[in-house]
Amino acid sequence: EGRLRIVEQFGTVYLPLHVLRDQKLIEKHGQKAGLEIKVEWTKLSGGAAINDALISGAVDIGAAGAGPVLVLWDRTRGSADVKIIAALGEQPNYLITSNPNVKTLKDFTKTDKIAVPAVVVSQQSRLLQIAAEKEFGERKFNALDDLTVNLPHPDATAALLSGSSTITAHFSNPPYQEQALQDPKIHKVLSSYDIMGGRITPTLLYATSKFRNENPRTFKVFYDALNEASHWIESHKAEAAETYIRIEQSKLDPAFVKSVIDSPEVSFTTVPKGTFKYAAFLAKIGAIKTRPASWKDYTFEELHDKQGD
Amino acid sequence: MSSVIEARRLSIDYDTEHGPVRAVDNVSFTVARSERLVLLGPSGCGKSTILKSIAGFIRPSSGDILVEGRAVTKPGPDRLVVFQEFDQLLPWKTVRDNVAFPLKVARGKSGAEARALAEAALAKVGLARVIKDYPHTLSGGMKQRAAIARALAASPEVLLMDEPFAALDALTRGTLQHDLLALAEELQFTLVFVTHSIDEAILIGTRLHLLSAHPGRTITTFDTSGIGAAQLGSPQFRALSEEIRHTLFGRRSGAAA
Amino acid sequence: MSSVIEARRLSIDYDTEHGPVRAVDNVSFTVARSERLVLLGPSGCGKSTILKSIAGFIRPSSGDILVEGRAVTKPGPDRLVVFQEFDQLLPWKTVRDNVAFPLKVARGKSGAEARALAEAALAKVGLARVIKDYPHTLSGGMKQRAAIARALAASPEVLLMDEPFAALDALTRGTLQHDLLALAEELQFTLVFVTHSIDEAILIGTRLHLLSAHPGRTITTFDTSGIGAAQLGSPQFRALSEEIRHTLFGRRSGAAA
Amino acid sequence: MTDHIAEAPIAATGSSARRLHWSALRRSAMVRRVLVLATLALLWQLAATFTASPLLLPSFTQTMTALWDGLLHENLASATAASLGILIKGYLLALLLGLIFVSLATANALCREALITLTAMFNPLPAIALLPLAMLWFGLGETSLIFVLVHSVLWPFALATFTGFQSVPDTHRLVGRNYGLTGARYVGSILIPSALPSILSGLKIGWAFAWRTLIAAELVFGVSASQGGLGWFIFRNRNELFTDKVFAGLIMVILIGLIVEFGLFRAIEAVTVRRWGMQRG
Amino acid sequence: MTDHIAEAPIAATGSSARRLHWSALRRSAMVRRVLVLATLALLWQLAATFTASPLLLPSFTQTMTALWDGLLHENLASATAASLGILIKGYLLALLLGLIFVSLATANALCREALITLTAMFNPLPAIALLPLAMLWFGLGETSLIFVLVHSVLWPFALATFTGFQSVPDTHRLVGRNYGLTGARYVGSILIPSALPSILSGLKIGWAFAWRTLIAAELVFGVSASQGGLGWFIFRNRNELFTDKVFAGLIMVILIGLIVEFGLFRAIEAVTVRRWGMQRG
Ligand SMILES: Nc1ncnc2c1ncn2[C@@H]1O[C@H](COP(=O)(O)OP(=O)(O)OP(=O)(O)O)[C@@H](O)[C@H]1O
Ligand SMILES: Nc1ncnc2c1ncn2[C@@H]1O[C@H](COP(=O)(O)OP(=O)(O)OP(=O)(O)O)[C@@H](O)[C@H]1O
Ligand SMILES: [Mg+2]
Ligand SMILES: [Mg+2]
Repeated sequence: EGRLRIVEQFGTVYLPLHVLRDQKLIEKHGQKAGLEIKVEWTKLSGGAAINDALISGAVDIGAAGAGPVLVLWDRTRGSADVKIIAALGEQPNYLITSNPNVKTLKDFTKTDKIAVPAVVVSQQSRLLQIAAEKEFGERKFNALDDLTVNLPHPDATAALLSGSSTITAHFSNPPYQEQALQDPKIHKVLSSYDIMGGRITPTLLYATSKFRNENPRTFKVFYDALNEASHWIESHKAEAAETYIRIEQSKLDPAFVKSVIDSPEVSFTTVPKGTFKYAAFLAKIGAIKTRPASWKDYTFEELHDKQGD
Repeated sequence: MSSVIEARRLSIDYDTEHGPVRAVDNVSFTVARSERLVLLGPSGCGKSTILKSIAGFIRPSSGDILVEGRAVTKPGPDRLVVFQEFDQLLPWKTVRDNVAFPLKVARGKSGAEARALAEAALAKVGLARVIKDYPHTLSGGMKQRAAIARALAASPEVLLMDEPFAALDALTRGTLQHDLLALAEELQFTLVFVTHSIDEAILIGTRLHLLSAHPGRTITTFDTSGIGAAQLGSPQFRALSEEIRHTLFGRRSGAAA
Repeated sequence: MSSVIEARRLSIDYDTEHGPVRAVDNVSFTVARSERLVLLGPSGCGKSTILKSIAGFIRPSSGDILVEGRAVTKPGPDRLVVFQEFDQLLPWKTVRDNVAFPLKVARGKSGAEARALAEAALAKVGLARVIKDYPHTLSGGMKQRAAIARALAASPEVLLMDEPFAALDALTRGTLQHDLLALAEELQFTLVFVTHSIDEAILIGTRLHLLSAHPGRTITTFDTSGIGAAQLGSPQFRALSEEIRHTLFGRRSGAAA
Repeated sequence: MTDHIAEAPIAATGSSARRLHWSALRRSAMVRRVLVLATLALLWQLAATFTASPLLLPSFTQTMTALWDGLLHENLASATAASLGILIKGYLLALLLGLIFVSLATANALCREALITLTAMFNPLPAIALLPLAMLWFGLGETSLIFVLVHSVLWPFALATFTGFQSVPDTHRLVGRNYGLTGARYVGSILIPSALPSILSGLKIGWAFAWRTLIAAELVFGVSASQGGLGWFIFRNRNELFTDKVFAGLIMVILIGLIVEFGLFRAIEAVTVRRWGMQRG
Repeated sequence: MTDHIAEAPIAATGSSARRLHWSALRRSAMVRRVLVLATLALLWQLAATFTASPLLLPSFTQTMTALWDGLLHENLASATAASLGILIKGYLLALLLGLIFVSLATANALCREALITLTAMFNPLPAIALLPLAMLWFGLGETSLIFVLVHSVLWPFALATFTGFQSVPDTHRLVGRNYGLTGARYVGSILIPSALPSILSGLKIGWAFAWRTLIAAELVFGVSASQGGLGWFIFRNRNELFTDKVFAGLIMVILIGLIVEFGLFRAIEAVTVRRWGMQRG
């Protein structure tokens, strides 16, 4: 109790964490609860590194995509019992392309290359697999896998925009997809919302049960502070954009950041959405061994009275 | 004019931390075809330096060196050198391959021919037993003999030898001196020979060039073309030896060498 | 019994690619305190090998070596060696520091004292001019002299010298021979000395140990304790020299050395 | 007592041990190697048992099981083969370029300055810096991987080789020049053999860094789902938290490293630098 | 005509050029270096102009502007300082461990086998393999970074140094042993100076790989709060697609590399191996 080590990655989706930090919300809620909480913020890159950090006990709370989180939940069942604390917010991921002939997934040919952060295992790859299964039929979920290549978002965006490389498509992430779409040569093929049939929360906060059991008050304080942050952002989009720029020491145009988080498709909520479909798909293809009975299997109790899925 | 080597007012400086150091000062000599010039002088007087500059390794600071009438601009296999150092054999070649090497790269011999010549040359210097060994297993004198065999086998027009027999016992030395003279007779090569042994100088040389101590300056020259192995130990030989000793050191030396 | 060094039925093999090669075969000798033993023999007969095994660098295949009554198990500064190789000076030390080095590490002298002793020793071998230079700027003979100065300055109880004067001119050689004998007289150290010069052997040694060609076996020994620099060139000296020559080579040698 | 003298001095003066001795030594070198490996395995097993966190540190036995499994039932063997193929291509290309570069540097002062400057500049650059350029010039796939491999091998290899060339003893140089050798013949018959110890050390370092780079670079370049090398095998299993398989992949790297060290590099050393007395054990 | 003889042979026999000549050469070495750098900058500028894709390849001038900007208005300087601090700690620690390791290996056959085996095993392992262990043992932050740095420097440095030690000429060994030197004194006064060319090459390679590793590792081990090193600077700007700043960060690495090469390593070489005639230019 009294110490909280949080690790995040890069991107506008982490805005609630930025607000927590900027407004010292955890410390405030801690004081209310009579707890002196020392918060340590850390940045890492990649779900795998965050998983390592969490298991080794180097951090308490991590944030990563639904894919890594569900895999970690699956692998730590009965030992560390990692579960989801909350979502960070609803955000769409777009599949964008510079190939004018591509209107649907069927239009991709052998000469196209789709950039994803990590072939097969990343959130984006899984979304593409789900889409492929819909498009090409049951068991054909890996139809497009051969077209995908590993490339971190910034490099993929640069490649796509430069037009001089073999990359013709990118399953992207905010704010890169918005940046790319400003170029008239780039257009959107699909959104993750289309694929999952509704809004989803791509990024989730998670922790070990051990941490929650040993630090119940700190955990509660964090959860409350996070909810406050999410609510605050919903009503203060412009200030939130400034917070992002301040905390990230970003050089991006504030108007652009605001346009990204102000999009009607984006909302900041702590309730996980669309995760169960995702988990079911992972279980079906064998990426996780345990098929969860409900989304509550892999989330902490705090969420269980919410309308998640 | 048939002089093969001509050094004209040769001065050589080494550049050191403390500035240039003159090693050879205003030395001139000519060596005619099939003559045998011996450079004789105290340790550190610049004998090796002169040899290396004839070989094309060191550029004179002033004066110049002509070989066959042309200024020396680079080293080459027309002037083979037997160096003073023990490590002049290439450690990655067997003794035989060391001797065969210049035959192949500088004389255009085939591999088999080069090896055969190498074996013959090594047998002459008493190294038939170790032709397949690597140089690091040889004794000091054996290394030196292999280097001599290497130079002789390649029969250069000009041979530059830097104290080649210094590490050898009297018997081996005598044999090799004899062989060298016989070969010089036969092949008529031009020889520049460095030694610190006065008797050896008289025996080998047709002319002796005496150098003073550091920096090396010409003291005088002796014509010894008439004196050879036949005169060894004769009163004439001993008198000349004493005269040279006196010229070099200014007194009778008490050395046993 | 006051023998400082005792070699008993010493045999030494080198392990080579073609199997073991015997370099020294069943050689025995003893050297009493302040005696000067000279190992004399043809090139490659195992002189350096014997010296290295006394120094503790090579373990005999059979037989053993006692120094001061104890079997030699490792090298040590009680038995300083002047090696045959030119590169025995450490290239990263100036000539002076090379000579001062054993004084500091093996004789416990302070830096200043070691340097002063080094300078004195270097002056004696005629290298005062180059004390601050690095070895790579020295001529072959100068390197050898520096190595001699290094060993002498450290005044060991046992001194092992491997052809130390081979690269030197007659004058320098004579001076150093003289200095070595004077020092031996003064400090009473025990000397094992390798040379291929018969005259030098007689002059330096109190006893000569003659070795046959490869593999080295004892031929005979000569007591020369009565013969010194005073006898140099005397008929007695020359007769002994001839006798040794005859013993070694079986005929009169025609070498000029 | 005699052991001491057998140890240090014989190592110092060379191959002066007796025949029997030598073969005993060889045997005991084998014994020592096995001892070292067994100790490591034991330490690992203990550490893993003690840590009790198989997701971070699987035990030696778990890893071996995963290795066996990976070879039999998964694509570990073919992934290793794929990586090895690319690795060797990039490695050899880098060696060739390195040798050419260093040879030019030996012959020409401007090239020498260029080599020193380029090495100082590019050697510290991480592969990430090359990513945009590689994509621009070679697209994605094998060529880009090879480009990155060349970058990681070329500079350290050139540096080690150049150091070796510069340390060639004067006498060797003079002998070569004396026989009129210049250019490639001089480099090939004098500088390379004389500098072989340094070159071998450059080869070893280059080999190791080729692996390091390849494993990391496979994650970024040219992997498409169906194919993929050892790096991809490791990355994928890491993302799926099959840590035992990750370690199995790493063990493959280690095994290949050991095979190459003892099967290739040591063998080369035995018939060259050790045989020539240029290097001691 | 006389120039040729001045070039090759004088390089071969040592410092035999005349005084004036030498200072002219020095000057021209400077000239050559500037020439090389200018050519590179020009090539870069041309390539960038030709590619016209500043997101992938910003031009030299753009990068220089970004560098200037980064130094004046952003935290480039402090980020560089932070990285440099960690780098030096890890580097020095690795050198110390490497020297101890190699010294033990020289003294003892089991240690020798252990060194060879460990180097062959661990040198090819990418940093990724160490992440879980580093986190387990050291958590996040500087210690873990240093751990990874040590891994990247230790093995290549040990390898180069060990090669150097093994190549020490017999005569030097014998001289040292003759004076009764053993253990650390033997290593310090004989092996290290005699092997200095190889050690320096190991130092250079280690230095370069320390940078490569640090830049990459900073991304993984991340930063706490707002500080962060050069790797993080690069990563952040890459994430925001400011490729010119990414290149500015890389130019910092290159500049430091050049400064260390010419200000430190060359200077050391000049007063050691070159002065001692153990290495030629
Ligand atoms: N590389 C060098 N740098 C500076 N000075 C040198 C160099 N080589 C030789 N010298 C100096 O030049 C002088 C002549 O050296 P050289 O080797 O020609 O002598 P030498 O007559 O062959 O002597 P020795 O009979 O001892 O071999 C010596 O004083 C030596 O110190
Ligand atoms: N390292 C080695 N490996 C194998 N054989 C060796 C080795 N060193 C010397 N030998 C052999 O041992 C024999 C004796 O060598 P050593 O060096 O003792 O001779 P030496 O009497 O000193 O000769 P020199 O007067 O020529 O110096 C030689 O036949 C030589 O080939
Ligand atoms: Mg000389
Ligand atoms: Mg000898």
